[in-house]
Amino acid sequence: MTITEDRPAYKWVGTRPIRHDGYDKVVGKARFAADRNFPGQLHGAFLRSPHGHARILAIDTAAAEVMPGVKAVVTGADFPDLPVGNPERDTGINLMARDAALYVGHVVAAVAASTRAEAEAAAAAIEVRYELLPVVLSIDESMADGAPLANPDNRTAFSGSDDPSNLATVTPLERGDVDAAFEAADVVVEREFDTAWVHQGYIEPHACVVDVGPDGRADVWASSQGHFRVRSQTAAVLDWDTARIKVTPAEIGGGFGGKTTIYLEPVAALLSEKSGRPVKIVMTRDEVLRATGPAPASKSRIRIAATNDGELTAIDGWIGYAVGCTNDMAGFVGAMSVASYKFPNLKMEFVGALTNTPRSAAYRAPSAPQAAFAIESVIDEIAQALDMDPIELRLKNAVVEGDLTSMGGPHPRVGFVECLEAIRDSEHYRSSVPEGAARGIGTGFWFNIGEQSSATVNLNEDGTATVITGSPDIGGSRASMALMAAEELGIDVHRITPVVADTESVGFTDVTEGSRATFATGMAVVNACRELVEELKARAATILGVGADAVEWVDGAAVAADKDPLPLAGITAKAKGTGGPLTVTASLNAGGAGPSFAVHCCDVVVDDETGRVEVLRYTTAQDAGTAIHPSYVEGQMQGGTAQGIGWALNEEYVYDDDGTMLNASFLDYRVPVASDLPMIETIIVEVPNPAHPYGVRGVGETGIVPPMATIANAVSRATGVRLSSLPMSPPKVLAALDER
Amino acid sequence: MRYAAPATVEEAQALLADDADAQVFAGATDLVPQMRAGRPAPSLLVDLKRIDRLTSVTHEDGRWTIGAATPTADLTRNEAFTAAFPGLSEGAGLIGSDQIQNRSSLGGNLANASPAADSVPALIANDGQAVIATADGTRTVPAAEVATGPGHTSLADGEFIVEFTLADPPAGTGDAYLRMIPRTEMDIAIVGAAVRVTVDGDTISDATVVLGAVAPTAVVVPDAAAALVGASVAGGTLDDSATAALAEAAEAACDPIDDKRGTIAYRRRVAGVLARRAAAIAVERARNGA
Amino acid sequence: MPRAHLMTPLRRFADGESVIEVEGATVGEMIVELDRLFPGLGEMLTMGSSAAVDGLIHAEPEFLAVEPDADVYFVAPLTGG
Amino acid sequence: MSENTTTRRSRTHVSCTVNGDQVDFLADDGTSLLDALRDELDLTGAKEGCGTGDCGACTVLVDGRINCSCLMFAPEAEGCDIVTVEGIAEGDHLHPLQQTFLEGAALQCGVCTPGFLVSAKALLDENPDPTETEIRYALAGNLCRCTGYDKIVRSVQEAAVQLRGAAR
Repeated sequence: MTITEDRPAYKWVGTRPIRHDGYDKVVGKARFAADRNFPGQLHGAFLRSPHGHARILAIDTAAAEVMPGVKAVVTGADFPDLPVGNPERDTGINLMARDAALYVGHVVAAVAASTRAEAEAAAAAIEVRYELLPVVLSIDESMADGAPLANPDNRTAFSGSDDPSNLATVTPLERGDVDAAFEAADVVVEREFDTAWVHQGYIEPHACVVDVGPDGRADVWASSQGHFRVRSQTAAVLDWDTARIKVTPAEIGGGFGGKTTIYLEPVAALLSEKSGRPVKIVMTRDEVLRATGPAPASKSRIRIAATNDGELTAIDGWIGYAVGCTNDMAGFVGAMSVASYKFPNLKMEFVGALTNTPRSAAYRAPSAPQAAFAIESVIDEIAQALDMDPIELRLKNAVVEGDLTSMGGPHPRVGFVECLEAIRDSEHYRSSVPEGAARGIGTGFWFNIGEQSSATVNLNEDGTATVITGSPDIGGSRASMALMAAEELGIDVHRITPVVADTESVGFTDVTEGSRATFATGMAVVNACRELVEELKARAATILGVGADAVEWVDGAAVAADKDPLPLAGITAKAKGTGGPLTVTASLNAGGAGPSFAVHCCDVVVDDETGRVEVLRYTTAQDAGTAIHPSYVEGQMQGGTAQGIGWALNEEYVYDDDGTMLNASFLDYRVPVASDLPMIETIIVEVPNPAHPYGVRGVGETGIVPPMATIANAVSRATGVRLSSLPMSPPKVLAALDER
Repeated sequence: MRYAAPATVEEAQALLADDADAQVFAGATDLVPQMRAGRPAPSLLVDLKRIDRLTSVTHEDGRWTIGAATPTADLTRNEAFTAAFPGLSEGAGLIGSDQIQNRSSLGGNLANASPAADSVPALIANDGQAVIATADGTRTVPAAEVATGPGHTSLADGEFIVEFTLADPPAGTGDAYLRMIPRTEMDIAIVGAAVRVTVDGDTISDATVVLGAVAPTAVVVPDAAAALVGASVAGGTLDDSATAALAEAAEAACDPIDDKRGTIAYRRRVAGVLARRAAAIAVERARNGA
Repeated sequence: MPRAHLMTPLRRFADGESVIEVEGATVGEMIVELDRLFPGLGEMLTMGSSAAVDGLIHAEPEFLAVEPDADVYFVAPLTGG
Repeated sequence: MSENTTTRRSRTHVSCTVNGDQVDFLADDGTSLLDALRDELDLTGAKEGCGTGDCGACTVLVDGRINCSCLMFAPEAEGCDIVTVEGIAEGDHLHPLQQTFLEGAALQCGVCTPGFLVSAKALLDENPDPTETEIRYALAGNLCRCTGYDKIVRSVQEAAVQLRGAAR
């Protein structure tokens, strides 16, 4: 279902063509990161730290170097030591330990050999002497007085202090008079919450092949959300010139934020440089879970004040994120994610605290789900206390254009109210709650980002077009690019070939993250097409023998008075004689990414003898601005929701006291399977973003923000117990029921 | 690492006799993950699936013989087998995904000696007997005596399970297996409970209760069975005092551990719950079959 | 004069002020002026800020022109997954 | 560095049918069927998502039944009939499941898609009219992290309708 504000009639935008890269993917031809082999290629393997925190006293690689098949060994000593303050210093240390291993699974050395088995055997033969250091595993441990340092390198960002600290960021936000508001409140609810480490869980493990030639140039084939970032990070970590490195984007098998940074490429590059051979490294699932970016665990305390008629007058709270072994902006970014309600009085503090666990990475609306879980739970409890409909309460307080965001500055036009109304009016919400079940509501949003993108549009001799961008396609964005180009040029979407090109074949483009590809790269495509249309009109004027001003572009053809319309193919056929190839490149730094709000509704049943929660029905309404390809907008909404349901119910990292992850497999790290979920009904709300030519808002992030509170609110209404700890796994739910 | 696929039990015995480091396998659904987790690779992999006797299912003279390497999918699809042992068929059918079902087997599930093995409680509840190939012949022991602790069995080096035998259940018998997992599929049981009852008129005349994942091996719980024997099932349901006693006995029999999959307290509690629920299903089946 | 609005974490570098009127035809010129008033604030604004002007968030806003009566909100740089 | 690249690896000659073609290859005895398909035969449609049989991305048909090819040793394939995602279309004519997956947007990143298609084909071959619940349980051995399964399940339902129509 789609709820749309008034907008122009589009011919292509909003249709659902088969995606251009789809055929290769259903016949098994699409080449993902691990699917390519270079001639003469070696295989890389790692030695990883078995300790949560340990000084590396000595590494002896002698035995490994003479083992069968071994061609190269690298350790931290082979990497340049980047100065403190270089933003990629932590990236480099995270992918190869230097003075100390900072978490179990931290890479200490790497080997390239003829076969993977040989490389693994040799890596295991490397001897490392460690001095064990105290391990910091939780926010409480990290922030305790006199706590040992998880990473002595760390300084608190934006603090002005140069003292080592376990705090990555401390971000206060304040407005109004919170104390007075609580004093005057009719209702106050205060709760503490915690959430576990969770992983993005993309099905494709990280992989790359790197071939460094005798001229020192590196040819990189990698799976990433941003191959330009792979290039810049690899160059920074190795202190190489960027121009030495070419990165070709493989098809990417899921990222969700986890493939916005690198783990392998510089190691493979050094192994290749040393051995003179291409080196392929493919992570195992175990390695992915142990040593690539999970989302931070969190702990929070939230207190909200309200009047009897449901006005939320103040929020006061603290949210801490366990960010892992190096500085991370999770706490800082989390601070920005509290901006759904007007709250005239607000006093919040957000903290990122270091732990001896893997460096956390972005995961879909990074830091927002943890905050939304806490805040949306307390708001629901206020609705219960006031005996008010949870949607009515939210409608009363929802931000609209001009209301302040958490960081200051007014919201642009946003669609929160429209999403609340969409759920309120939905068949799901209006239906009676099934016998034995209960219903929950939750909301969330993400600001989204713009950033830099480039696009080249080539018109071919026969009137077809090639749209070349630098945005890896992680969820169908090629189809969106082609749809926008079809709309602009007026040709059939399947006469357009969208291509994601390597770093040497298209202009610089930032990472596919923050729901920016269809928004920002789409804008670059539109700009290029618009410039091409101007050129087409000029060429048509030449061909038709009319003045340049006399030509209009209508539905894929040049139209001039008293002339037959000249279709695009008629112009491209005469390109040579009218000035040469028709090609335009557009680049931009896009501003004005519009926030996307979502409202979720679910029905659950709780087995009160086992604590198992079953999700019976789920509906999501989300503001897409304009859905370029509605199927993939729905897909983003459904996928984010499913990940959120996993986060809510069963996903968690289980660590022992030394920081060893005990459940590093898809057997025991329990992402939802098909039989765990119902259909996920979608309502696309379209409140166009005024800053995009078609009104696009990014849609990828927001879907994961509301589910945890949505389910917790339903469970609370089903059982009378407020679940405040994620995941709401059966043992925890049963224990909570026992305390009832 | 070498691979061999003997065609007869005797060939397999000879291979194992020649190589103390050899490892038999059927589905390898546990072996491969264990090797990836660091278990040393054996020098010789002996694939038992090419031995006809190990993959055949027969029913003769009131006795079922089930090849130890028979894919569990073949058991769940076998209507006569499933009608005779619905609980065992259910347990066997819960081992992993459909993909795994085409590889997993009763023999592998038992010999892997995980306390959480889904087919084992109902196999024991139905008094399954394991026929074991020894160095020079075979011996037969109750299935309950094969696993001795997590990852440990009573099988000597070179021994492997050839087949299981099960007697046709007496008239008025029903069995059931339930397990608790956080998801709906693809998990290892946190608790499993198999119950078999025989009903005579309106009274339970015989019962067996076996719990999984709550002790180092699957455990037979005589006290729980005793709570059922003699109980009335008039009207189709067990009376409350019997179910309460059953649950209490099941909880008392637990000797669980805290681990990544569940806590001691949770396992104990849910063992009682599942025993009760499985008993109710078994009773219903017994009455329908009677 | 355009007004610079500082999000809370930046206020500690500006003696607690939240709104400061400073001259400047671009965001960069405003930052120079802010740093003159509050030494050290400029570095924080350059290192860790975006600017929201007229409801649009701009990354690296140094050369963005501002109207004489503009409200410029210095906010956190955002990211995503 | 050692120049000695010879190791005492035991390699077995395997002869089987893959996607209708008789093939022969040499494989290390401990190599998985998945690695043999990908590295020896360059059939990279089947993926390794976990290597432990928990994600289904490596699903192939072995003698008509779905298997995780990561759990199968390559020599086990001797004499078997293997079908991978590369073999389920008939020439240029996509299998109805492939077509409904495309039309129904049942794939986002596409890395789990080959496994889903093979599993769904096996399901519909055996059960032409599955319920939603049957579809969900039949596909529970295949993880998808992008779609939330909704569009996958709907696409299987649609393919089932088409296949039943074609069979009439």
